[in-house]
Amino acid sequence: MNVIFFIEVLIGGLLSGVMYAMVALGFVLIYKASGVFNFAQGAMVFFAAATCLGISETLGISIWWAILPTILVMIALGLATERIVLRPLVNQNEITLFMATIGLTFFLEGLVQALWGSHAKALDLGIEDIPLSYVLDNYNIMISQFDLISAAVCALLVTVLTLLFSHTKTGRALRAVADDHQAALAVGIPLQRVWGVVWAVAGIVALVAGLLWGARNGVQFALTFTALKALPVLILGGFTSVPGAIVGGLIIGASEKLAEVYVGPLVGGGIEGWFPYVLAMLFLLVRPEGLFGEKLIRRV
Amino acid sequence: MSGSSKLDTDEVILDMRNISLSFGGVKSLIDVSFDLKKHEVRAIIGPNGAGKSSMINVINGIYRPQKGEIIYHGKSRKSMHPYYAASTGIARTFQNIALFRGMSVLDNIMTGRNLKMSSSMLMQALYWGPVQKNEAKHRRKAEEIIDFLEIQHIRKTPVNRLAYGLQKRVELGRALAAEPEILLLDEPMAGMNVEEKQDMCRFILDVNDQLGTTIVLIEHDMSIVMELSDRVLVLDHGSKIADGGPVEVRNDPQVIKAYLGSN
Amino acid sequence: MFYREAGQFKTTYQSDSALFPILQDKIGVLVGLAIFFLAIPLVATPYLFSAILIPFLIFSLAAIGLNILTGYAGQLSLGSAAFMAVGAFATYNFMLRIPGKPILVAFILGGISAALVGIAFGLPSLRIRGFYLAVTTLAMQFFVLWCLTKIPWFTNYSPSGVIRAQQVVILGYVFDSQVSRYLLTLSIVSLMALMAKNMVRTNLGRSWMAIRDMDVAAEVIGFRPLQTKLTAFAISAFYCGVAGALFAYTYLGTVEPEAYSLDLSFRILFMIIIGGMGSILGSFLGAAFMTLLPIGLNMFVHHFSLPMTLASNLELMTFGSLIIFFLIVEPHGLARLWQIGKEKLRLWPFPY
Amino acid sequence: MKALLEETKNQVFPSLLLEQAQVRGNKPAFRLKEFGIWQTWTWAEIAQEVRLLACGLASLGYQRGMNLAIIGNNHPRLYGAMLAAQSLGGVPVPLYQDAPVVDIAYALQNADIQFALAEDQEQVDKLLDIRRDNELVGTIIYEDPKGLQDYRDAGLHAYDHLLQLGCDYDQAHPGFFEDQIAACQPDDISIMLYTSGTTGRPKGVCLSHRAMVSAGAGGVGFDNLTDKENVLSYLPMAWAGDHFFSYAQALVGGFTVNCPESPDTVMLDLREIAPTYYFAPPRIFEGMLTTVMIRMEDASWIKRKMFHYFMAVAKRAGIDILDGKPAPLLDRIQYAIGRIVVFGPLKDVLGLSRIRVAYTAGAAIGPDLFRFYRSIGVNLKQFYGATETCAYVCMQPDGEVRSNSVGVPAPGVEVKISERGEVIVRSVSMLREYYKNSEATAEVLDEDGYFHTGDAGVFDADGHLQIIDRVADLGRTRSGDLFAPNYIENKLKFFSYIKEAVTFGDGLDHIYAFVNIDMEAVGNWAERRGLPYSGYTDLAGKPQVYELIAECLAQANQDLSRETTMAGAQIKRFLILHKELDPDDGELTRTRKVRRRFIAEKYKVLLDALIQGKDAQYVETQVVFEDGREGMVAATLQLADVKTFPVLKEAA
Repeated sequence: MNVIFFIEVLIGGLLSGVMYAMVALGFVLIYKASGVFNFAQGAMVFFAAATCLGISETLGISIWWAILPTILVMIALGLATERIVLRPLVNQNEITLFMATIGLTFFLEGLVQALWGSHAKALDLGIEDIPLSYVLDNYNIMISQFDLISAAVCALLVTVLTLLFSHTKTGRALRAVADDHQAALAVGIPLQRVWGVVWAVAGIVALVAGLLWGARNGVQFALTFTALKALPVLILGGFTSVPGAIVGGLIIGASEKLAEVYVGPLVGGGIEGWFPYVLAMLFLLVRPEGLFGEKLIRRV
Repeated sequence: MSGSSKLDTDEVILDMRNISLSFGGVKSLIDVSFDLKKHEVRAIIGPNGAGKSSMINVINGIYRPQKGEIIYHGKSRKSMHPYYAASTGIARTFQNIALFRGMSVLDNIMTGRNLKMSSSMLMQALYWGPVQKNEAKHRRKAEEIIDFLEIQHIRKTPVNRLAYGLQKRVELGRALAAEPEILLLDEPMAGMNVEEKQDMCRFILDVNDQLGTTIVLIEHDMSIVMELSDRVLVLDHGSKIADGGPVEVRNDPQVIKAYLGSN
Repeated sequence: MFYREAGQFKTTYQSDSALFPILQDKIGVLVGLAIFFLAIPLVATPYLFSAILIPFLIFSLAAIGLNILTGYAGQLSLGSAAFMAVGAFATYNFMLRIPGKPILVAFILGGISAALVGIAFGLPSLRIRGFYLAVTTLAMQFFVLWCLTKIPWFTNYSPSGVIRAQQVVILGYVFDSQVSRYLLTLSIVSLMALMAKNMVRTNLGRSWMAIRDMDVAAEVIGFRPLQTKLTAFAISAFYCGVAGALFAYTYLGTVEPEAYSLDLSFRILFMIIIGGMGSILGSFLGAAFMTLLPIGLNMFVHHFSLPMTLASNLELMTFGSLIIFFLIVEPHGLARLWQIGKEKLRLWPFPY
Repeated sequence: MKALLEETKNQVFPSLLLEQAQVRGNKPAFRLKEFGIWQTWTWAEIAQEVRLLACGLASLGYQRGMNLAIIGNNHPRLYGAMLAAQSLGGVPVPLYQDAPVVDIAYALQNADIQFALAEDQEQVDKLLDIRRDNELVGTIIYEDPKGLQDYRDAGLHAYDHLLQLGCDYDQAHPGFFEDQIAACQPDDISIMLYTSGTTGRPKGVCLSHRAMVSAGAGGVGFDNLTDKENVLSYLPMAWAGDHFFSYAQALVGGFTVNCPESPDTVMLDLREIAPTYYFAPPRIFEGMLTTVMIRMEDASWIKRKMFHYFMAVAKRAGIDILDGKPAPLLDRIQYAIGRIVVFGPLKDVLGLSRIRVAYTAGAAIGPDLFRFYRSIGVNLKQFYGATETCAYVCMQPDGEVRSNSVGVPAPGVEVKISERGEVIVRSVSMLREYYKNSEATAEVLDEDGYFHTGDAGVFDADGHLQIIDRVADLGRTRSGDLFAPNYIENKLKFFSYIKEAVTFGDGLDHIYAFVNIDMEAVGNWAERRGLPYSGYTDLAGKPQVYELIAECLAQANQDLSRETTMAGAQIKRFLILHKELDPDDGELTRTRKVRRRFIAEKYKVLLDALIQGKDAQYVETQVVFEDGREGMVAATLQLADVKTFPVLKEAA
């Protein structure tokens, strides 16, 4: 078979994996901090993108200018969610919290479409999705400039976050909380505030993801399903590890593309939809705590 | 009523040999051996974190020891399995109440009967005659235990509405419902007031000499240990520091040291 | 206040653990059944049957199924719709490929097929818990739908992937009128609801709840975790499977795999959250609520002549907020509210 | 009812049992709440069990003329044991299960008991240490084996083992059982009941089959009761009232007798069974009412409004409607609604919804209390009787029910008022004698065969008997006013805040009272006022409580002032006792009658202090705690005055 083609697919996969990673990142942040598996992350992505687009359209400003107000909106959303949904449910078991976020998902989906309409819209960041001429010329490999840039953005985002969490007070608080809620409370860390912050940050991450996905596939309801794509990523990477999210994202992205290309035809194609899950499931059976997650011992 | 008089036989029914258990480097039990004689009340005492609960968890197979062997029913095995333990007559209560919170007292106790119940899924779905009779038969058993533990008045109360002491009692009831040969009690009197403790003592003794159940008991209150137990195993930081009759154990210098040292 | 329990003493355990130990409840249920079996068929319009009653019953059945798995056995599942799909398409193929097979048998076989799928995807439940498990059920949701769309054999090579359910005929009687379909559905649902009730009040149900409430203790008292969970998966899937079949045969008539999308799974989950986890009655209440609410919203939107799209978005938002509301305020759903009201009546005029 | 009296004239209880087993063999005779359900004995089953039991006893050497002590909570098998003993021509002697060991020991001694049937370990232990120091109760049968497995004492038999013996014996001696019953004569002694007399040692009242049976027949006939009746037997088996209702009447009428699961579940069991024929002393009805009121206090205001509204309706019309007397249509309509939303549910929750006839006796009942139950449609009536008369003297016929009388002489009973104002009675249903106590017998039975009840009473205009007091207790103040302590005490006890009262005045210048407050009612009252208290003694000492009680007493005085005979005897001063009067301390009888003389002795300091007009008095008293330990309680009590009222002659 054709190596070039293989590499193309691989790189394409990896790059799109980066985008999964981005969504996964949102999950990990929230899960780490509050033990909540935020099913609504995907809805937030959709919400962010649509809002940003909506703002720029209604105000007739460029998408880039619309980002700022959208960030504020996302922060508000994050804080509101913490206040209205999570705080009353504190100390509930994870399933309940999970189901609550499903509820949140529906709410956001409804809200965003009520606000900005249900039809798909194109979102133009002004980055053309053309192959990098340099690589194409010299190695005859097609690499989407867009994907590359989004990968870069993602990398940037991760570094920023890492710095944020290692060098700011809130960041350290967050890590403490992630390690042990009770202890964190004991030393007087305001859980609620930390959670609020985390949800806000997750909102911003969602925005970035939303813009990139939106620019690629258009801003539409389907965006919410990117979240579902992130689930296998998390299972691979483990719910509590940022690097896990990245690596997991890459693996899923690459494997699903490869599978689609090389296995798909044999079974009538369209396996992208479920392949990652089945992969994740098999993986679960072997290592329930994920690649980077820490092993849990059942104490009695 | 208690006391060694009733130790009619010296038959060893469970023999734990050189048990060692650790969690990711943290040593919880270090080469502990002890045996269990038929019909005795065997107390396990020791400061917090001495490995008492771990030992019980090893006995009924929740934890698998890294080293050591367990000789039970004449067979030697590396570790127990919870289901096997249950089906061969080992029942237990937990240090922190582990009742089925969503169920009534009666249902909790009925669960103790499950190994003795046998009817197919479909039969239960159709609530066929035999199933009804079966349920009724075991209900009667459960009721006898309810009567024995004097909890008739809360029979149909959801357990999560009960006071702590009563919950402990119900948990004992659930274990008894399995008509166990060996009963493992992990701090059955923790957090109880004086009269609740007295009741619990009474129940444990009655179980021991009316049903002839062998009892392993973790308890902090020395006076209770003295009153109830025939033999006492003392653990400290995972290893055995004494084993014998209540009195001799109490006077054992090492034990005294361990206790004084611990708090 | 209408309860008169004095003098209703029990002299046998059978009567004490009867389905409805209180006389007034028995009467109430019988009246209810009479209304559904006799009164409604006389008065209801075809619209009422096709738009409300039949779907309500079918959703109730599916909700019971999910409730067995999630409410009683505590295993969260996002794949109920997939089970329904399996049930529907299995029934279709049994009918298709074994001519002259009685439809009821086909329904049962459909349910069984769903149960097998359920067992297969329930296997991981031994090792993984909580939403990890939810994810595997999600995987199943996608996987099953993909199979049904991608493997033409299932849809009998229908180009559009849409299947036309065969006519429902029992002992020569053709169920073509709405009333007859309603009655058929009602009978099946009532029967299976009764069976579910029996299961949850016998040892089987206790094993599920034990696993749900405290798995370690359950294992220690002698319940085999895997076996218990798998029975829950199997039975749950069976119920969903039959519901799915009815969905195709007595409700829609023609279905495509997409009818059993993730969205349907979620709706059924919502039904048991709103109706009440771990309650058969709750399954019905939840189903009723989820069937009526959209209609109500539509009327509302119509009444104020708002854009039609708003209705569906409003629906999403209402569902979403209701879920959150119930999880926060009354995690045991409408069933609990019902129960509280009943208690009040039983103690009337006293507060306790 | 004549007919019934006729056909039972020559019956003995065992023959009644066989008859019931014949007539309604598979109808329930006894039920017992055990293991969560009502275990049932049909008439045939109980008859069979009695047969085996009798044979078993016989095989252990129990013979005609022997006594059989029976001690335990109400239990079908214990009633069965009575029948078994009677079938063998023996005499069952039920004893108060909660009596102190000394009392039990005395009874065993007095009736030289060789055979005893004990309910459980607790009772067996009592019997065992009684027999340790004498030759009594060689044979003890226990019903509940729990905890008794490894008792090795001689002559100890499990009930089931006894049945086994009986089975063998029955086979060995066919017809034995029947012959034994045939040999029973109506005039044989059927039962011996110990009266916990207000004074002196308890006396064993010997009652013949004829006496008890005809009393039962009379009672059944009087309210034409049928075999549909359900009764709840929860009062001590040793008490005449229970024997009359749950045994004599049940065996004559073929009722179903239901025994509660345990003494502390009585109210629950009452609700489950919902008896059709119910007996309870006033204090129980009072307790029910108190809980009703307290629970309603906590109800939402709308419910409270509704409740009080309909209770008002009931007060207006309820009793007339119950008695089938004319009542305004509007009231009838409102009452009908009330029946649906209040009375019905209320009675249901209390377990009174199926009652056809309910009786109360043993003490005077407060008019308000009495009216409450009748007004919500419970046909509550009073009767009058004594152990010596099979608890069978006067009864209130339907429609002629009032709170201050005890009704008309029951069928076959002749009632007179002696010249010294004492109620004297003659009928079949009277004691043969006090067991081995002829002079005591002579005191109460005069040569014309009248039994002297010791109660002072009068017949009112329409022939209803009114009981004023014990003749013995009647006294006069120095100023010569008639002083009827019980009469006054009852008036006081009708206040929900007052649980017990003891008055003194005979030969004194004024009337003085000791009061026990009702912990539940006063406690509740205090809580609603945010008045903190640690326990009875503390609460009893509160000045606010003193005021509360003083008001009650003043009110009582006002009532008294309206009555010609009693007007002079108003309460001058009182105190609230620092401890609750308690049978275990000998201050009350087992039936909770006050032992006035005893108390006067015990608390002499307090009484004197009252008389001397002191404001406070220190006192120390011996008490027996729950667990039998003895100890001292000490307290300084306040003494307070009560408002008295001028005698209103014109009111007479």
